[in-house]
Amino acid sequence: MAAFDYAPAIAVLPLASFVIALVAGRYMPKGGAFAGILATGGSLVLSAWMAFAVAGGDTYNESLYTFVDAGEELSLHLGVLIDPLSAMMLVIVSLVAFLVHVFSLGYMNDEGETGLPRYYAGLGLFSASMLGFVLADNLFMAFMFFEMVGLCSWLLIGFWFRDAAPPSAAKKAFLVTRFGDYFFLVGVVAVFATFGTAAFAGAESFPTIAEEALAGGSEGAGGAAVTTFFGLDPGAWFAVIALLILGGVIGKSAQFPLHTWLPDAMEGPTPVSALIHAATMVAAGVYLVARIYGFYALLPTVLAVVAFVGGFTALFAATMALVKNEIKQVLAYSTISQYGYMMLALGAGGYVAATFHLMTHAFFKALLFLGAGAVIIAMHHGEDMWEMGGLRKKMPVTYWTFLAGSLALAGIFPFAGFWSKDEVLYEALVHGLNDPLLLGAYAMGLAAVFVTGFYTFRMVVLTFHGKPRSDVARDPHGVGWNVKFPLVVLGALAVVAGFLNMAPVAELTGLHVDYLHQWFVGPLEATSLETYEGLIEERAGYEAAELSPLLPAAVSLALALAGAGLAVVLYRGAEPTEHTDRLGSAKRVLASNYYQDEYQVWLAEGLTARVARAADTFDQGIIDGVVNGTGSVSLLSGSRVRRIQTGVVSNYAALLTLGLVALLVVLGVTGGWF
Amino acid sequence: MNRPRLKLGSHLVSGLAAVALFVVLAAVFLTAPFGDPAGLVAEGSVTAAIGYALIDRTGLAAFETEGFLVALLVVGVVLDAALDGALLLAKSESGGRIVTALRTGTGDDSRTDGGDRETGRSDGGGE
Amino acid sequence: MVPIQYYLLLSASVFCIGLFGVLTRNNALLFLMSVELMLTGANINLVAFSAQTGTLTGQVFSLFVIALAAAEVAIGVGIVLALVRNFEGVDVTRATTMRW
Amino acid sequence: MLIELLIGLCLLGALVVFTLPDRYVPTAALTASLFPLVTSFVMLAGFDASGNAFLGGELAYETTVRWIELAGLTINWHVGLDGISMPLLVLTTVLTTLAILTAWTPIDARRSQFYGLVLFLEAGLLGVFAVLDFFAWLVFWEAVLVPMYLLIGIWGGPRRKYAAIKFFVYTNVATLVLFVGFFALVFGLGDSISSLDMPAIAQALRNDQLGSLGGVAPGTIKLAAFVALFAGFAVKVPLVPFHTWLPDAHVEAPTPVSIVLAGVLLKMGTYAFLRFNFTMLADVARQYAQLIALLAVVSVVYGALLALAQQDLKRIVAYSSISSMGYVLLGLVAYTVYGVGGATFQMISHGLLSGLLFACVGVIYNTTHTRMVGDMSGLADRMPITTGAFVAGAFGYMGLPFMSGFAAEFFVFRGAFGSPTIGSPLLTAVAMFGIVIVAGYLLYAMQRTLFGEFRLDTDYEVGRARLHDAVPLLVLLAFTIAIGSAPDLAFGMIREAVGPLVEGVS
Repeated sequence: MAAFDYAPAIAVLPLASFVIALVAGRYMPKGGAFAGILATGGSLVLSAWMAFAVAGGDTYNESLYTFVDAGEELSLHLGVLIDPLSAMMLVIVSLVAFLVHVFSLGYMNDEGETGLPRYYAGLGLFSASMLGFVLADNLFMAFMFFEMVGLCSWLLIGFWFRDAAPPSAAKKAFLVTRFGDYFFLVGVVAVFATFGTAAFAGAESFPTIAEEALAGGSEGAGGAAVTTFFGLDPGAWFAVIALLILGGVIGKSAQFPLHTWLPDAMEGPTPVSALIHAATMVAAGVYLVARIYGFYALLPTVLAVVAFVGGFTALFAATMALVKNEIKQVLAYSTISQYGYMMLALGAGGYVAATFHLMTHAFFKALLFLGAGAVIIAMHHGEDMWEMGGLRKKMPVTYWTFLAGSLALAGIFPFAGFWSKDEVLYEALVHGLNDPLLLGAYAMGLAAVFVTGFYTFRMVVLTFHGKPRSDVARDPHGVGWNVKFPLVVLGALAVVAGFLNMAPVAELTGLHVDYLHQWFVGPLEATSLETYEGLIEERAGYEAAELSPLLPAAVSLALALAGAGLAVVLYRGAEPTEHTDRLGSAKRVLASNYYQDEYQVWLAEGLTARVARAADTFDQGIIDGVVNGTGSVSLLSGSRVRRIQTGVVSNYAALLTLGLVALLVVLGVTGGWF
Repeated sequence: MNRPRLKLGSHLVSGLAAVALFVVLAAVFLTAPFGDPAGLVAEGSVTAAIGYALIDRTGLAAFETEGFLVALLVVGVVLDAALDGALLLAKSESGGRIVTALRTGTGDDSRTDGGDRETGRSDGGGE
Repeated sequence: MVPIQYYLLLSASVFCIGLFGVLTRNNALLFLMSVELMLTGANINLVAFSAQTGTLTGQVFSLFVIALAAAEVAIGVGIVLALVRNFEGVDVTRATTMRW
Repeated sequence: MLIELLIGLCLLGALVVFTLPDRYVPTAALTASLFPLVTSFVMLAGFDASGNAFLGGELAYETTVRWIELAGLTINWHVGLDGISMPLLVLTTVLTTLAILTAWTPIDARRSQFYGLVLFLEAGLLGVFAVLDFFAWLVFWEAVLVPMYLLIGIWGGPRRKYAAIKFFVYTNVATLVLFVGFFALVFGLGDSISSLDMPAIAQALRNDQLGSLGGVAPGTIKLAAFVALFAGFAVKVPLVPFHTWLPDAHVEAPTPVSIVLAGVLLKMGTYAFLRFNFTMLADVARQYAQLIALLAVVSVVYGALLALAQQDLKRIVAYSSISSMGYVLLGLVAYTVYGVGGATFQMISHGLLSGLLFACVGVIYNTTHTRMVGDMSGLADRMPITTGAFVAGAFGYMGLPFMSGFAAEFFVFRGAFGSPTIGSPLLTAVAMFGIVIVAGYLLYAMQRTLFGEFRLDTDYEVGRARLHDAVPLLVLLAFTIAIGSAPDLAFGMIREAVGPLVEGVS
């Protein structure tokens, strides 16, 4: 158990680096970078230790800090839950954070950026918050760190605050995710009101109570004590709660319709994009659903919504990536699309598939972003792919690692993405054969495979192949070891991470090579894969069709190859030409991102701001008008009444007399004198 | 012939207030029960008793009374002050500062309440 | 003995006659006279109640009133002189500077 | 005797400062305000009360002295603290000291009067929170108005007279209304009370000893008194639609006055709500809980929308205060530990956060001489500390975890969501949408003023904040983070005092 005593340190170390960078960063070499590297490195070591401990069959679920001590029912705690899921996520997050810190030495320090202490403080705070989020043992704590990563995202997107675009993008990112978080917050509060607890795991956790309540309800006997609202029965009310929490997930994981912030977030420094907007923070939404999968698995309707949103987003975002010219924009839409796959997997009951894809995606997308970062350094901070070309020979390390990442992203055998994406689609298909909604989601996911292959290789070919199309591309800026090292590490992972879970191979050969499956059949019963599979079948009524994994895998691989091949055919050669015009009016729609931004901006500026101005007019005119009107009436009547004061003594005397008479009469009448 | 003449007119209207007061007072007096008057029945001089009362020697007074020494002194001071004040007011315009202070419409610095200079004399309002 | 109501009616009528004068006249000197009448009415009242209660307080008070009336006349005449000086006459309705 | 000492120290400080020449006054005033500050922390350390002051709880630092004897009704000097008033007392002393510090730069005329009035104001505010007898309470309640009126009216902006008179008349009329309401209760209680002691009155009212008055049934008197008290305090809070004095007062008031106004003065209203409407007349409050919650929600959303439409930084913060005060009311009417406790916690939290934001706006104004969002941009480069504090304060205001705003709002939401009195969680859910709007206007304001290329239309030299300008910002920030990370520092005692109030509510 000793390992777990150090669990809080995983989050506290980067927090310390935040404080150091903030307070003393400007007096330190490299703007405090080394503190961050050491801290995240330490987190990585500790995370690995946790993972080993979990592999050894231990789990940890303790509340460590009483946030509010208000008796059994009402207290709020911060605690640590370490089980296979969080152990895996800890390793991913601390590894990517560590590599991004190293990469930043090349991207930020070597490029002579100012404000580095602020940058490293932001990175440290982000790492601490994200790791805190992963460690969280209850929904309340998860929400707190969910918000904290939102702040860090805002800080880091707006890092270059002197320009106009980054602050605006940061604001948009925060606001759009805040909109999702609003629903999440309502959900958290509703969970407390309904279950009295927000713990993730254990006998007193809310998924367990929910399960008991539903079991009791279906048998007609009294279930566990839950409070429902609006007169809904527990099942319906739980669905409402789950959808509310899903609001936060959709916001953070950039799912349709709250995906619009992510492409804009590319205004931030590229290492930040790699860490926050590809590998970790955006994963927070998906991780949250996986974290409380015991709750979602009870609710088939919600699962279907999750799956459909995921499948739709996967295709929807991929099509937008087709026409982008900036390398980071392509990657941004690709990220949205890939998280769509994870949502699809979760909705389809593929818990392992989703977490598997989460892991491989974290590696290969961080790789791609860092590779793009290297390219951007080489291009003197140019991002337009049409200005590049021919970089293959100038930067071989970047090229080969980037290619590995691209193959993984496109889902080409045997790279990491192939295994995970294939499993996602397989899960969607086998469960979807009995459910038309899921099948639709699967179809969209499958179509997105082709699109993914196309845009990925369009990007690769345009960037690295052909002839240099600009002066900078002919003479690119060199990159140092601190750039190459993270690329190589991640490149290796992009190649091999898929072997962790070769489910189709396991199925065909009977070999136990689906290590991740075994990993998740974990020691903690409440969050174990077996529990989830049981729930999915019993509660959600998902039935898996009997189907060989080979054919679907072949189909998706063929589609990916076709997409990639088409891209290579269209864009190869020394002087590739733009083919987007062939899309006709569809191009305009795609380039305008389906006008999603327009309507959201209209909602914010056209509608809300206009309502606010109308309210202001109303407030100043009517409400304050009444107040000022009261004042004016008083003044006016005062100026009239004072005319009694004529200055003539006789009039005063007459008034005095009349007053005395009136007083006497009143007193006499009421006092009964007469 | 120069003899008093009853001047009738609208200026008498405000006098109705006095009449009304009299009516009310009369109505009150006539309806109120007072009981029998006690009267000053004791033996002795009323005037002497008043004198004693004024100087607080109530023990010597033939009638029941209270002491008024303080009141007497206060009234004395007030009277003195009143006479001085009257003299001051009545003094000729040459030196009296108070008179100047009361004057309006002629001095430049005398107005403090912001009243209109022209209406100081002509706009009586009562006539 | 004479019932007190008679005295009271007398005092009220003297008071109201004085008041009538104050209300209907413009001449400051007539004001002063009228005020004297009102004070007299009050004195009658005081003396009447002295007899009614059998104590001397009322009579002492009427003495004070008479004394104060003298002071009042002195000041009143002073004011009348000021009026004459500033408003060229004894018409009280002319002095309207103490208004709004 | 510590409470008397506390108030006495403020008054003594005010007297001393009044008589000093202007040159020494800023330092002297700061020193004078440190005495009550230290005293209040000593009191906090030795705080040992339990239960609710109005519901027969054990009080800390209690004194009762017979003061004025009237026929059948005694007026006592009765002071004491419970878990609700103690944190507010500390908030007052802290904010006053910091406000004095923020006054160093902008206030350069009639200094001795200014600082003296601020200290006098502090005495009044402390009295409001500590006194338990209605007569003395009302004296303090009104005594707060006078210095505030003068502070706005003399040292304020261009329309200071308008703002000061509006503030004074509006709140004074409100006092009249609440006075009538309260005395209806006092006379209705008749012989069942022997003094104007508020806890005794609360007990009598809760024991149903209210008689009829002039042929009006007790229930009607109670309702009428509730409405009168509610309206009276609603002006102070302020609650929509009685809020229009607040933006004017804030815009015209100098920074330190704004800090005290938003930080403490508004809490007088909510504190009185809690003590009178929601403790003394709890049954009426519970009966009309939904209506009151609706009012709270309207305040939250409407205030936030108005803030969205403003261009003046101070107006933005002023309207957002209206919005935040709506949360307080929502929590109060929920009648749960988290609801009422969260409301009290929100009073503290909002005091710190609005103080912080006003102080930041003040520093910006002192340097740039403008507060309009459109007049400047890119201040972050020139004023890093102020920008940092502004950003932190704004995020605290938006409810960033580990800062007090989050804890307060979460408590209120959690308390109100499943509240037995409000009934439906829909109102709470609507009120929670405030957290999105607040993010909208604060982020917008920050983006426009702090970030982008440096530009200033008023042509002043912009440099780093001076030490005495920066210290209040950092101290407030530290307090915010401290009670946001360990809410039990304040929430522990608040819960203790709130417990008896919400017991048995269903």
